[in-house]
Amino acid sequence: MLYALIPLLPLLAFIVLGLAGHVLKERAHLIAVPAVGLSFLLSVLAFSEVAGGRVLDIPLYTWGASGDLTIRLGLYVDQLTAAMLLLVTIVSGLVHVYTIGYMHGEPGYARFFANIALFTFSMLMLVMSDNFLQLFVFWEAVGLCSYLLIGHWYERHTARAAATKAFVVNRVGDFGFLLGILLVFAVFGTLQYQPVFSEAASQAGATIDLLGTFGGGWEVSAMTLICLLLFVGAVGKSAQVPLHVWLPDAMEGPTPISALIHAATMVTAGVFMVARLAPLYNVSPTAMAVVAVVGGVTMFVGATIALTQNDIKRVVAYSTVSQLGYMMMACGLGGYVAGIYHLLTHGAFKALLFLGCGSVILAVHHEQDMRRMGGLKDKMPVTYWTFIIGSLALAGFPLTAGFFSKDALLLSAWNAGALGQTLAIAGILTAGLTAFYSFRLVFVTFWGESRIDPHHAGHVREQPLVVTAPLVVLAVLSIATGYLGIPEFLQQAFPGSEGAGHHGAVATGIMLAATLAGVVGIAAAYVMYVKSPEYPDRLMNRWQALYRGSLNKWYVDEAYDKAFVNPTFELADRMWKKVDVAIIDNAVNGVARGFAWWGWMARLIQTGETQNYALSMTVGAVIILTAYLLF
Amino acid sequence: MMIPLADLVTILPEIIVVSVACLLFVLDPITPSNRKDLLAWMSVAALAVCFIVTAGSMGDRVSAFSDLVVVDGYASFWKLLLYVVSGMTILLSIGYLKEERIDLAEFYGFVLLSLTGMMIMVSGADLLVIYLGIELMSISLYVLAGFKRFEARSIESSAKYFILGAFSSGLLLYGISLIFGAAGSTRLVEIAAAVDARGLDDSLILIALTLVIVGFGFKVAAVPFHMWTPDVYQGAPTSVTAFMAVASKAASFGAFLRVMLEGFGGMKPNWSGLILGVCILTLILGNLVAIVQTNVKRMLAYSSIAHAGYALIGLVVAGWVGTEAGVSAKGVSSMMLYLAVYSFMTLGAFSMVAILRRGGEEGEDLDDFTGLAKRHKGAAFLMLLFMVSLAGIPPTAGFIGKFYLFMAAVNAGLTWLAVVGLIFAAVSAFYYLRIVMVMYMREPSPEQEGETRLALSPTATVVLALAAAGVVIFGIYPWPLVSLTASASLP
Amino acid sequence: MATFVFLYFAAVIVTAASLVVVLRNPIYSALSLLVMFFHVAGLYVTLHAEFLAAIQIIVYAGAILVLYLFVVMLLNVKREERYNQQGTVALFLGVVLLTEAVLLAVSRGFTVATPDPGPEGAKAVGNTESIGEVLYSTYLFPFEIASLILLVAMIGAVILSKKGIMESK
Amino acid sequence: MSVPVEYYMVLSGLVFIIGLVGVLVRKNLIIILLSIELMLNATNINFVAFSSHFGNLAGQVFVFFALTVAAAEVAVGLAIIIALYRHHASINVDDFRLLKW
Amino acid sequence: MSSGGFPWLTLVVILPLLGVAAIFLVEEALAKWVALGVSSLVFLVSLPLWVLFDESTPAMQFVETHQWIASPSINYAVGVDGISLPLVLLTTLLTPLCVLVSWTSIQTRAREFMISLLVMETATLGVFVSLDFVLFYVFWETMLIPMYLLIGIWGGPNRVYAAIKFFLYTLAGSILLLVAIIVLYFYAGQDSFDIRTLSNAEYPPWLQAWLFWAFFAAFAVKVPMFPFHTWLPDAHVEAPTAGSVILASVLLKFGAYGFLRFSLPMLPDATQRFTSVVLFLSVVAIIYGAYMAFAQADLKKLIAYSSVSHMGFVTLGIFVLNAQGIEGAILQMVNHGITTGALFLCVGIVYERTHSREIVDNSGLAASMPVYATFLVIFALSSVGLPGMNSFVGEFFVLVGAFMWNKAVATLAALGVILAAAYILWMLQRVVYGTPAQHMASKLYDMNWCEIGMLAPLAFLVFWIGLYPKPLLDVMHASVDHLVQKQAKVMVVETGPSSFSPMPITSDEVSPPPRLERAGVRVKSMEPETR
Repeated sequence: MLYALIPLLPLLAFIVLGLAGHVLKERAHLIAVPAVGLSFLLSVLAFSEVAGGRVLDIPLYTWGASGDLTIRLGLYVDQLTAAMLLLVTIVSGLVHVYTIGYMHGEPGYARFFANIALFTFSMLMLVMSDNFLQLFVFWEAVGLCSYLLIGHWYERHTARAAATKAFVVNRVGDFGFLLGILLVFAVFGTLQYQPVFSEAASQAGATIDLLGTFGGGWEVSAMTLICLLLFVGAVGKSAQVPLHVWLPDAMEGPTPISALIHAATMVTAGVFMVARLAPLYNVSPTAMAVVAVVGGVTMFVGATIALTQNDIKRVVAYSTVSQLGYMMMACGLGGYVAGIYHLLTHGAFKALLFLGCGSVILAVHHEQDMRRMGGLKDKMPVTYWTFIIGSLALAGFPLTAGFFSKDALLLSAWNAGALGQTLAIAGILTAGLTAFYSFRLVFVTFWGESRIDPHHAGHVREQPLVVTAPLVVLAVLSIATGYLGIPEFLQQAFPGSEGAGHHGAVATGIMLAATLAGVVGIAAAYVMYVKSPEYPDRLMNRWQALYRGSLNKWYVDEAYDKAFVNPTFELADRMWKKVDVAIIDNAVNGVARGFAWWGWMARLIQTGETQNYALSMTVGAVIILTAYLLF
Repeated sequence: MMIPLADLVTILPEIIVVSVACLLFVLDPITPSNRKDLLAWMSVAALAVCFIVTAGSMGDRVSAFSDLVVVDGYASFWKLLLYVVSGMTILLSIGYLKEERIDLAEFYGFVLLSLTGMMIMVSGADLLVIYLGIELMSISLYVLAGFKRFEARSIESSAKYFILGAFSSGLLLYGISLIFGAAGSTRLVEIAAAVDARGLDDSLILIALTLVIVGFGFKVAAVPFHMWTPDVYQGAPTSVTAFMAVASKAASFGAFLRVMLEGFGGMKPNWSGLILGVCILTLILGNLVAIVQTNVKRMLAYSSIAHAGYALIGLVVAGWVGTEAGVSAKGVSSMMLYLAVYSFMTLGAFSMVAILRRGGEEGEDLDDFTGLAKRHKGAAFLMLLFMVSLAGIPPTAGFIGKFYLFMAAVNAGLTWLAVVGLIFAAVSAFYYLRIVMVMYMREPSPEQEGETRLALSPTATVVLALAAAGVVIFGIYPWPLVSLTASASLP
Repeated sequence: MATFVFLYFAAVIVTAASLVVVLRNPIYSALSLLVMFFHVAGLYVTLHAEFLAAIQIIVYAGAILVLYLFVVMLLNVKREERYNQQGTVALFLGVVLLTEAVLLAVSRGFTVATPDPGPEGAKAVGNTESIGEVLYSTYLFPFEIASLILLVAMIGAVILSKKGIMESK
Repeated sequence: MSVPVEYYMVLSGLVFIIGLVGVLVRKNLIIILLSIELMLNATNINFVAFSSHFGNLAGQVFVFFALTVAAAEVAVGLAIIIALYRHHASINVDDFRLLKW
Repeated sequence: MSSGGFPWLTLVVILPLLGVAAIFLVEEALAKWVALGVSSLVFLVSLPLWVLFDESTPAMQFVETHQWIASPSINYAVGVDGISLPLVLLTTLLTPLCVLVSWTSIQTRAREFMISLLVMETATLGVFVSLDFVLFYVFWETMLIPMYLLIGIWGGPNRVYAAIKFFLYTLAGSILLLVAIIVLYFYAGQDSFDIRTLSNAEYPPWLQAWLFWAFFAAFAVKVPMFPFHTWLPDAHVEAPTAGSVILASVLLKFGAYGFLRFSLPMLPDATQRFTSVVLFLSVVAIIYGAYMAFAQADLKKLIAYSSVSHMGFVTLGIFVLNAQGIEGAILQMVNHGITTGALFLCVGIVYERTHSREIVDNSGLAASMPVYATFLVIFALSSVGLPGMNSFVGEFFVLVGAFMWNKAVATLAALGVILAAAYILWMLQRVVYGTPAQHMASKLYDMNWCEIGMLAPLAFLVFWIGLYPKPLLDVMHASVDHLVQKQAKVMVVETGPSSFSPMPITSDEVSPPPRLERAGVRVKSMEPETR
């Protein structure tokens, strides 16, 4: 039960900050940081406990029951969870510290800490879930935190819009997720992981009639359907194509958030979920293939967009999209270990990159356009060097953690048949692109002439220790995680899955190809942005269509606006006016008006002429007599 | 020749009422003008005595005067109701007549004589007696309607009522003459015997029946014989309108039912469908036209037509072919209950119109009720009660009345009739609520604030309180009334 | 013979009745009504209702009609349109009503109750004395009601038409 | 050898309808009242004929009362007409229609 | 059954009326204090119901029966079971809050206002606890009048129209209910209007079909189901805050409660037969309501249309006729009461400041009213159905139930969840986070303790039910199981594939089909090898 404290401590911090935030104000971190720190220590404890192959299962309470559905909440810690726990608590802890400096003096200081504490709690609960419902609950909860934190600077219109967009797009994914959960219950009669996992194989043949309602017959494998529906959720949360659009916009949030939520932890929940539900996915090759392809496409598309972005955070954001694609692809190809391994190393170096960006942004007074930066490397040495390490890891440069994980990933992909090999080649290509854009970022931001607004140019200096210390720690982790034997540790959680072992020539070949691609990418960036800065413009003019497409994110947002957002609003407005008011309500009022109209008509009978009245009586008598005569 | 004492005892209430009425005519000239209220109180006291007498002797069927008069539970029920509403009318009139500057003690005399006519109607066992009762009632009402004879509208209402009343009684009388031809007598029992003997579809009786239905249809204001109602109700002094709408209608229904069931009970198939048609027409027309009225008195007149339609449901049930005796009796008792309940709420509503004054006139326009709730909370609340009850919304007596009627209808297999009735109950809610709306939700204009006032005499307060009590008590605890009507039911 | 007498009376009655409705001048109408009353009285005599015949003349012709004439003279109304707009419809309806009654009678058969052989019937019909007896025994109650009706009519007429009863207040 | 009662009924029916039509068509209030008298007389003819036919007195008694009522109605009716005349200077039915709709 | 004979329910029902009497006696300024005291007392008195309630039995508890009318036998009979208990508590909880929210906003005729409110409480409680159908109807209709007055007197500019529309629409709906009650009485033929007796009687299928639609007319208008919903936006918009709260939280539950209490147990055959129609309308309501909410610029109207959408879930859950669906529906009723009630309270609070309900006038409140913004966000997110909050629980169980019934229905209903997120968040984006409306800036001030005290208990419930719904669910189990079993029995009796039958049932099956089968899942491995 001790481990229940891992999520509960941040929750406690959240409650204290939520209720007493206005009192604590600038001292809010005094509550939040120790809480996360303690969580981290407990996570280490938990990690060491499961390292030996044990699995912790801590039942909490019965959430509710209805009919034959009973839901018990509990914590489940295996190796996968333990690794995630460490990732979350470490990054969260560092971000907490970083925030002290980053958010210093902001009016929403306490609110910010409260929200990240809540996020930490939710994320921890998410990874420790032992059933689908709990997973979903906290899946949404982290989305909520993301929403709140993206909208932290709600005074900015873009922030508000981005927050809403993030939530709604995620909801689209969660729609599938929810249906998937319902289907799990329909098939297995329970939502607890363990019984579902153990029964998954035996349900492989179960089918479901999709057109049953309409009398048709379209039998679909239930397992495939479950996996695909759940994957829709993952697509939303992990910003896979086509639901990736929210993530770059989410950069409107304060940078620590981008690091914590939109790089290291929350967005990886989708990957985590696929890995966690590996026993289900393993049953359905179709679903696996879909996962892999979507991952691959995301990987490539994200990278192509990142090439041309000018907003420093957006570049990193699209690189996140791309990297998430890598992970998803790996999972889809059965390389869960490699995928999660990359998830962990990516957590470290991407958090590092974001925090580095934050440091830069702080230095240049919240300027995010890298065309107005440049020449920062001397003024901000710590930031610069840690950023370089992060970029190298991202580019998969040898000896960094990113190198090992990406290598493992590509290798496991190569081993997964024809589809895997195709995707692996794409992965190698993408690695080149990755290296290019990450170093484009480095060169443009830190090298060359300073293009900073002269007003602020004089104030640019290195950030205080609370900011730089996390950078250094993350830089260390960005390298160290490559040497800690993480894959072997994770292997215990995926007994059936193939390890990312080295297989002689193939392995070496892939390693070399990936490294080569990285080096070429870095070199290209060097040539284009340091040696001959006019070169990009030429390319731009030459490949105008491609450039524009990339710059405008392949117009996905615009397409969505056209296809979904605008029609929804228009349809709503039109339906309200044309259907609800004009037809339905009018019909209702029409009935009333009809009665009144008949009233007006009938009233005219009452002429006031006495003899008309007598006539009416006579008519009555005539009618009665007629009736007698006829019947 | 000797009149048996028993006969006199049987008609003791009638004797009391008539005596007091004559006394009023005599005492009026010699009473100082400031003591004339005493005469009204005397009338009320007489009614109270009658109430005790009738209530005390209520029970078995007693015939008197060579079986021309019958006093049974049915008759007693109506008489009790009539005493109450007449008493309330008189109490209401005490203040009202002064406001209208027509306070003659003769007024009470006419009310009492009219009441006598009604009492005779409901306990007549011979068409002759019933006819004379109708005439006594009607002639008194002609006079009462024109009581405000310096006002054109009052006298016009009186004239219309008279012409049409005389016309309808001509029709009724001709019908009676044909019945006499068919049965050789005008006694209800002998008519029933003749009907039994002649069977259904006898031409002579059918023609007679047509005219009888027209005659009574006129009295109860059933469509298409209703057309006098709005004009007469609107023009007559309000307390008279209340009396007509309540007492005359109740008595007419009482007599109508007795004639149809005791006289023509053997040929139900010949008339129940007819009454059904009349009933539906009445429901529809009364409610529809009431929607568009802006004069409250006239609206209440149409509403009283509509309520006649509801009451007719009871008659339809009682006459519906194929119903057992028990079901038929339920129809009668539900109609009795309905009219009793109707009396309270309608009297209450008209009383409110009577006491609301604008300048020197009656505040009978819808606008005069504007913002009443601001100035006279209690009055507005009572009006709210009456309106809600008229609309048939629980927990008021109006709901109980409708509930029993619809119970009876469904019991007789006339579910659809209940549905029609309820649909128009919903329609009626519209115009009743409009009064509530203007009272509670509209702001009065400044000049209205100055002009309108409540002429609330103590006696009118008593009337309102009684009516409200009836509406509320019979709504919450209707059992006494229900059991009374059940035991007094006709067949 | 009796039939011819009846037909005479009937013809005059119908003619006079029609004239009442058709004539323009109310006085002529009243006079033709008078003619009709007399003939109705005659008819009563043929039916051995001598008492009623007498009353018919005394009350109807003597009192009621005089009252009418009196009012007609008093009000002295000017000449005007006789019929209103619904005249045609009304006439049509009247005809329809009659036709329907006849049709009904024809189609369903038509019987009047058979003579009552009871003790009342045994008495000589039309005997004024027996009418008096019945009125004060069997029909005592209605008789009293009739008195009330007359009372009401009397006082009512005064109330309605006398000037200055209420205006004085 | 008496006249069949049906003859009387036809006669009374005719008179009744004439009276009824008279009420419906004439504008003059007094003539309307006269027409009502026609209707009542038609009734009386019926009663007397039936009474004679049955050989009982009930019909005649009824006529007696009907007559009384007719007299009473005439008294009240004429009073109303006079009152009306005071307001409208007319006894034309068309002229009083303050109350309508 | 452990009421110990103490008339708890009568006390709960009658206390507000005593309060009305008391208000008549005190002076106008004290009226609200009396109302607050009485309604709080009612809440306290209703708490023992929760504590003493026996969860193990589907029978009515705290039953009191007294003869009201002897012929036909109509009783004053009250009692609660697991279906009505939550609603009773919801009502008693919300009424004091309604008094509080009217504390300063109702300036004119405060006495009448409080009287209306308390009469309303009696009527609503009466509806939920009545065990006699006539008594039920009496309360059901009585409620109209105070509500009419609440909207019509203290409402917005177009209040009269809204009040009359509300009154007539709901009255017209319940016309057929009365007839149906009477018809039931005669067909049951036991001289009883007792709901339990009538529920146990059997009615011929053709009659059930008629009665079903008669009930439906009454209940669907109250719910309100599409397309009978148009009174709701008008009524909500024009009503004073307290009126909106009562309307949304309690009144809308009447219809759904009616379905549960009458349609399902009394007319099982017809319910089976027509369930697809109702489900269709429910799904339309969910999506349509959400769409309508998009188009609204008026906060109250937006919430009103969202109510249409949310109540769609309730009817959906009820008519999937399984335990999850029905329990989810009841939960959703309670949750909708809490959440929408709270949202209306929120709107009322800001209306008191800006005197506008337009979103453009009330934008960017987070800056000047942070506490308010927090509460608004909580309730809005609850309305979205965010897990961990109350609404999610209900919606989830409804969806589970619906999914068991028919996958397409559940899918479409789940679509409503996306839309809900979109319109609610869009609203939040403008109201809470938007650019502050300059012309209103001077009028804005954050909530006072009274207002916080109003919303805090609701916020607490939002999370309590969201995180630990078990106690609430446990209360329902016995009653709902009873209800479901009755449906199951009918399902078995029905032989042969009927076009209305929700799923093909082979006639030789004796027990209800196994769960998987019901969900339309065929498990190959389970099938016998030879057929």
